[in-house]
Amino acid sequence: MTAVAGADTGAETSPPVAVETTPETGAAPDSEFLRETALRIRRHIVDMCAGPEGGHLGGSLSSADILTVLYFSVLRCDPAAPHDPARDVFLLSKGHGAIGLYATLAERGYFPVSELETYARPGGRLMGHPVRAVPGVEMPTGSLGHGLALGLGFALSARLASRTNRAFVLMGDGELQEGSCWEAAIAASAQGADNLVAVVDRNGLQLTGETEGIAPLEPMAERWRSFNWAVREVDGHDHEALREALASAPWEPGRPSLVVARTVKGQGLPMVAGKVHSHYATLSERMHARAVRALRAGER
Amino acid sequence: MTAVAGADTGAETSPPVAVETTPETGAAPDSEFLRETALRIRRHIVDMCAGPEGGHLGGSLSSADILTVLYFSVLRCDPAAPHDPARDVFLLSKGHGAIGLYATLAERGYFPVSELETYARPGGRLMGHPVRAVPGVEMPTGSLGHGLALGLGFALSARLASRTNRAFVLMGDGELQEGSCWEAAIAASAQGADNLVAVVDRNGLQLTGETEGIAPLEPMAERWRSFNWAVREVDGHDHEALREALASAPWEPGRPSLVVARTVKGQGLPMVAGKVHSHYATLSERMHARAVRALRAGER
Amino acid sequence: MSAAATRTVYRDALVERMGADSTAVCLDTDTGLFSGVDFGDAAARYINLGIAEHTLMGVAAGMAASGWRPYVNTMAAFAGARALEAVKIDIAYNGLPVRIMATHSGVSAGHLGPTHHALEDLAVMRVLPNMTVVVPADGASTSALLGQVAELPGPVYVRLGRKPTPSLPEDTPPPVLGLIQRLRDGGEVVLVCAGPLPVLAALEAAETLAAEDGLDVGVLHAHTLKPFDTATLTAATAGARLVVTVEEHWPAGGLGSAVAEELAEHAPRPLLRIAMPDRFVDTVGGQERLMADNGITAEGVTARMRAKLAGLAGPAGTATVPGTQTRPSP
Amino acid sequence: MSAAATRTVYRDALVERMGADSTAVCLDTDTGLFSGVDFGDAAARYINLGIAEHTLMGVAAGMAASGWRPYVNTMAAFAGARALEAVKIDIAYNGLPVRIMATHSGVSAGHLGPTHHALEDLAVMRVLPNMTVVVPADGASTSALLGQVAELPGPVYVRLGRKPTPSLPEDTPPPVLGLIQRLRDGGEVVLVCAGPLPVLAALEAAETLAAEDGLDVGVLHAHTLKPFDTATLTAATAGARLVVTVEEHWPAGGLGSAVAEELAEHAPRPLLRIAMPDRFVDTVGGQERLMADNGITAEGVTARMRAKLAGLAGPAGTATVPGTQTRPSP
Ligand SMILES: Cc1ncc(C[n+]2csc(CCOP(=O)(O)OP(=O)(O)O)c2C)c(N)n1
Ligand SMILES: Cc1ncc(C[n+]2csc(CCOP(=O)(O)OP(=O)(O)O)c2C)c(N)n1
Ligand SMILES: [Mg+2]
Ligand SMILES: [Mg+2]
Repeated sequence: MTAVAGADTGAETSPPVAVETTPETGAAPDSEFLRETALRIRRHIVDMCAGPEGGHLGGSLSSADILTVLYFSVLRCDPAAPHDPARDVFLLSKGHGAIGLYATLAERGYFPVSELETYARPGGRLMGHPVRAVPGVEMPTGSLGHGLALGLGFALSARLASRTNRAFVLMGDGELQEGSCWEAAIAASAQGADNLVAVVDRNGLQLTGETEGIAPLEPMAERWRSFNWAVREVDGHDHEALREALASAPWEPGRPSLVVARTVKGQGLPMVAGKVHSHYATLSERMHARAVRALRAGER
Repeated sequence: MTAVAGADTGAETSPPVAVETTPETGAAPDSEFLRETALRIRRHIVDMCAGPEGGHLGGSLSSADILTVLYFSVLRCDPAAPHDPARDVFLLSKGHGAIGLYATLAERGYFPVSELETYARPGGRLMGHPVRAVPGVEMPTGSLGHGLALGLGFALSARLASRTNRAFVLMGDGELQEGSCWEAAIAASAQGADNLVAVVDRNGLQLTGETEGIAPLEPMAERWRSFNWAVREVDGHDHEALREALASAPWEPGRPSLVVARTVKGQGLPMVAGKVHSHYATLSERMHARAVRALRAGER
Repeated sequence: MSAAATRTVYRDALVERMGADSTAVCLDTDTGLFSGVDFGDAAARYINLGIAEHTLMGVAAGMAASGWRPYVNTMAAFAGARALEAVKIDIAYNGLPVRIMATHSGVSAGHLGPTHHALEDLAVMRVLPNMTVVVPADGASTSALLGQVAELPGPVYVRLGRKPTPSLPEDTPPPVLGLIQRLRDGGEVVLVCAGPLPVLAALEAAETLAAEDGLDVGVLHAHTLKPFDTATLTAATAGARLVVTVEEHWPAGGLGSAVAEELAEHAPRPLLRIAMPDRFVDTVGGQERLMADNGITAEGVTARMRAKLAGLAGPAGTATVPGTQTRPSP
Repeated sequence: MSAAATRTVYRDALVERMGADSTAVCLDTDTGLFSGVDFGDAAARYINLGIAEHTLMGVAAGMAASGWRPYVNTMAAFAGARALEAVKIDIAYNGLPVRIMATHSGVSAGHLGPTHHALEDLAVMRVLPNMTVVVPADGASTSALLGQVAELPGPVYVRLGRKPTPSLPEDTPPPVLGLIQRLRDGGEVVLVCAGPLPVLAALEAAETLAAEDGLDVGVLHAHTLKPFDTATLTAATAGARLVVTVEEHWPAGGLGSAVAEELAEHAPRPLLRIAMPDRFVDTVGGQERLMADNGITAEGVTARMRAKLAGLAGPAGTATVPGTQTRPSP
């Protein structure tokens, strides 16, 4: 609850570089490394959903590859200097995907992987939605529709300080029913904030059903284009495609970038994949074991 | 502040018909009649801006033709039965255009034209933004971004009661920077509310400058189309074009309708037309006289 | 002790109501509360607007102005904060009969954290003219109050929880909207409370203080925060040495403030306000634990009351409420 | 008596501040307050985000978290109601140094009506943890308080007006943030007030009651509503027969509630809360008239105080505050 230490208003620091090396090996993060990392993240997600309160399973799984690619081959960030003013900033606007973010941050070295066991357990700091007490979490989210405006704030901050760092924001597709997303979208393109990159986790499902059945969001890409954003659509589980799109942003000078990441809610777990009830799950021991087997099988 | 009397939930009443006759003559509202009415409305607007508090001159003048056409040849409404459940409902989402609405309601017979002199004067009921104490005002507006959701509420009410009446909502273009407009737009098309008709007073200006300079709204028509609305663009000062578009809505079954009315802020007064400072004016006696002359000259 | 979640009790009551009242409408925002619910013939009157809380309030206002009676569904944090301006202008100003059914109030969202907690909602709703503000304490009071709420001509805010909370004692009579309910007689020290865990904590604290400290302790259940029942409060506290409020809310503007306002204006009394501390709650835990961490348990209430009573009793046994002894006789 | 609009005083002060503090940023929402203003070298730090109040608060939070000091500009109704959730979560929860500069507060928007009035903002801002809530009373106090606000490490809500209002007496010293300012000594009856017209009404009422009724009347200027200066309040009211609050706000949750809370907990005293009545103000008029219509003038305050004092004095001249006479000695 304390403000971030140190003013980020122009001091000269050498920017951290994106992980072009895997944390462990020093080698370039090849597809194998990313795949294994994403699998570990999914495994953590499943583990946390077997904890006392369960968790937002489906949306965390659908985001897992996006988070993996962001934190392991796109973001210029350094767990040892989480407040470095030159860092790229990431905001989980769909804050209910917290367990996916925690798993990613732990794997990336922001805090020990063992701490994931404390998720939703009294005494710990890993709450159901991200809070700033958790190393690597930039802003508390969880109420849908806040991330894009926050991201724009970070993006404008960097520009005012003549820095080249970027702000990345991950939104849910159902989240886009909130007007605040479009309000921020208008302001972002108006400000020409091309250091702002948003990703929509387009899994087609929200809490109670299909987005297109409840309040349609298609034609999604056209919507964003008509709001003067640069838009690309990718397979949200294809690491190379995600990396290519995210790392190369901005694609059009003066325009913020939007990646429509086509995903499957619950990706990796056939028993829930694409199903609306994947949204929140408390896994019994038996279900958890089945889920772990399914993850392993899927990866082979 | 009392709720509207009488439940509007299905009672059989014969719907009021649109004014196919002029209130005065019994003849069809020909173009001459509409032109004269619009001129009278503009004159009232100018008069009110010479009152103690001045008024929202530019945006009221840009809406004058839209309001004229709506109230004199499109809306099924009856000043003698302002709460008739079968009426078409109109909401001035850009509530700061109140003086234009008051002028129109008075001309249409909701209250005496002489009452317009009480605008912004203590003891009267004509406030700077519309309140329900004024006959014909359906809902208080003035905070931008409320009208579309309210209109959707009326539209869904009619549908639930198996009525064919429609809800019309007039928005400002700057108003569309509010996320709540887009939130309601999503919900409206999702609900297939084709008895909802929105008009954007596209005068290109907001309070401090050009919309496209502050927070661009183009491509406007594409935006609305991508939100699954049926869209038509018309000259917002061409009565026949407005009437054709408004009267024929819905144009596509299952879709709400959006009219982009291309207007000039301050239309009718060359000294302010198209100028940002037309937004709010307190006219001196001299300026008022000049404005009255200009209105007359323009009409000839 | 039985337990129920006030939100599921409400849900079931609404399904019934929708059948009985053909003007009742259920407006939803993808909450999930109605997943699998069968509204039967009333199904057309259930509308899921998507994740759109401002729109929810605006649509409800439009429908209420057209004669419908909308029950709008969202979390307390989104009703009282996200959509506040639509509640203020579209609903409260017009005095329209919208029922704002707010779940996940207080810290009932537990580990979901500050974005999902609502410890400001009573302050926010209480300040709005025309608003009736209701805080049921368990399943039975939820049912009883909902039946009365249904008939109100104006807007109502109903504060509901998330998970089951224990019921009030079985012999508790149904509350009457607008009237403070005396749960326990006693006039020396009077507890005023609202919400599931505060009411239970207050009842138990009263018992303890009566048994162990020989005090005559009353408990008032102030389920209707607005309009506030001044008459019962002032009558029941007329002879009290101390009045104590217990609530699941931040300190400013909620029940404690309502009681402070009433007492100060009508019958000044020493007051102890027990509320959630003035900070965001971002430790992990369920509702009960988060409240316990912050002293809202029978033991916490008892201890704070004892300390306050000890402070009130001066060295010579005279009142030392600052200033009272120097009050000039008029 | 001179007059100034607190919002234009703020605007001019901000232009200076932007020059002096290279971390200060001015975020606007098409308010028009800065039309024609020349920020000079600081021009890049003025950003008009369009008509987008939620976005405003989110952007401000992101910038504050990055080390900037944003001054955000909108009307009080849109800061406290439309964008409340962003204020709550993005700004208050994070304790970020955003300065919320809210114009058109109270009924200063006059004939613009209920959508533009903000009679709920103090309740709403006061309930939020980490928030500092400031209500300047004239141009001079605006300048003085802004200088102090600039240094605060956390969020601040500053309540400003629209049109010029009369200045406080020329010899009034500059207020100190967080401390109640004694504008007039007197301990028998103590007025506590905030905001331009209430302070002036209180000062004049005090004069009248001293001159005509021979009362010893004090006036406290409570410009900082949060954190509240309990020590000065309780000290200054220790011997008071009556405490009176005067404010431009609805009755629940504002200054009157803050004082009621403090008094009831620390030093119970009879209290009269003078506020705008609990209804939307939709009669036509300017700020002064709308307040006068609702009794917030020197005469109105004087009359209500006389009536209250008469009620307090019992038949035999003893206190008849309900219950006081029956208070059992502990
Ligand atoms: C403002 C707000 N309204 C409602 C919710 C409750 N909620 C949490 S997740 C969710 C569904 C979100 O759907 P989507 O954005 O598609 O997420 P995903 O499918 O990726 O899980 C809802 C309604 C919320 N967190 N915030
Ligand atoms: C929520 C809200 N924010 C700000 C304002 C202040 N305001 C009144 S009119 C206006 C400009 C509106 O521009 P536009 O919608 O284009 O109206 P028009 O040009 O038709 O007058 C603004 C910012 C408001 N009334 N409501
Ligand atoms: Mg989704
Ligand atoms: Mg415009």
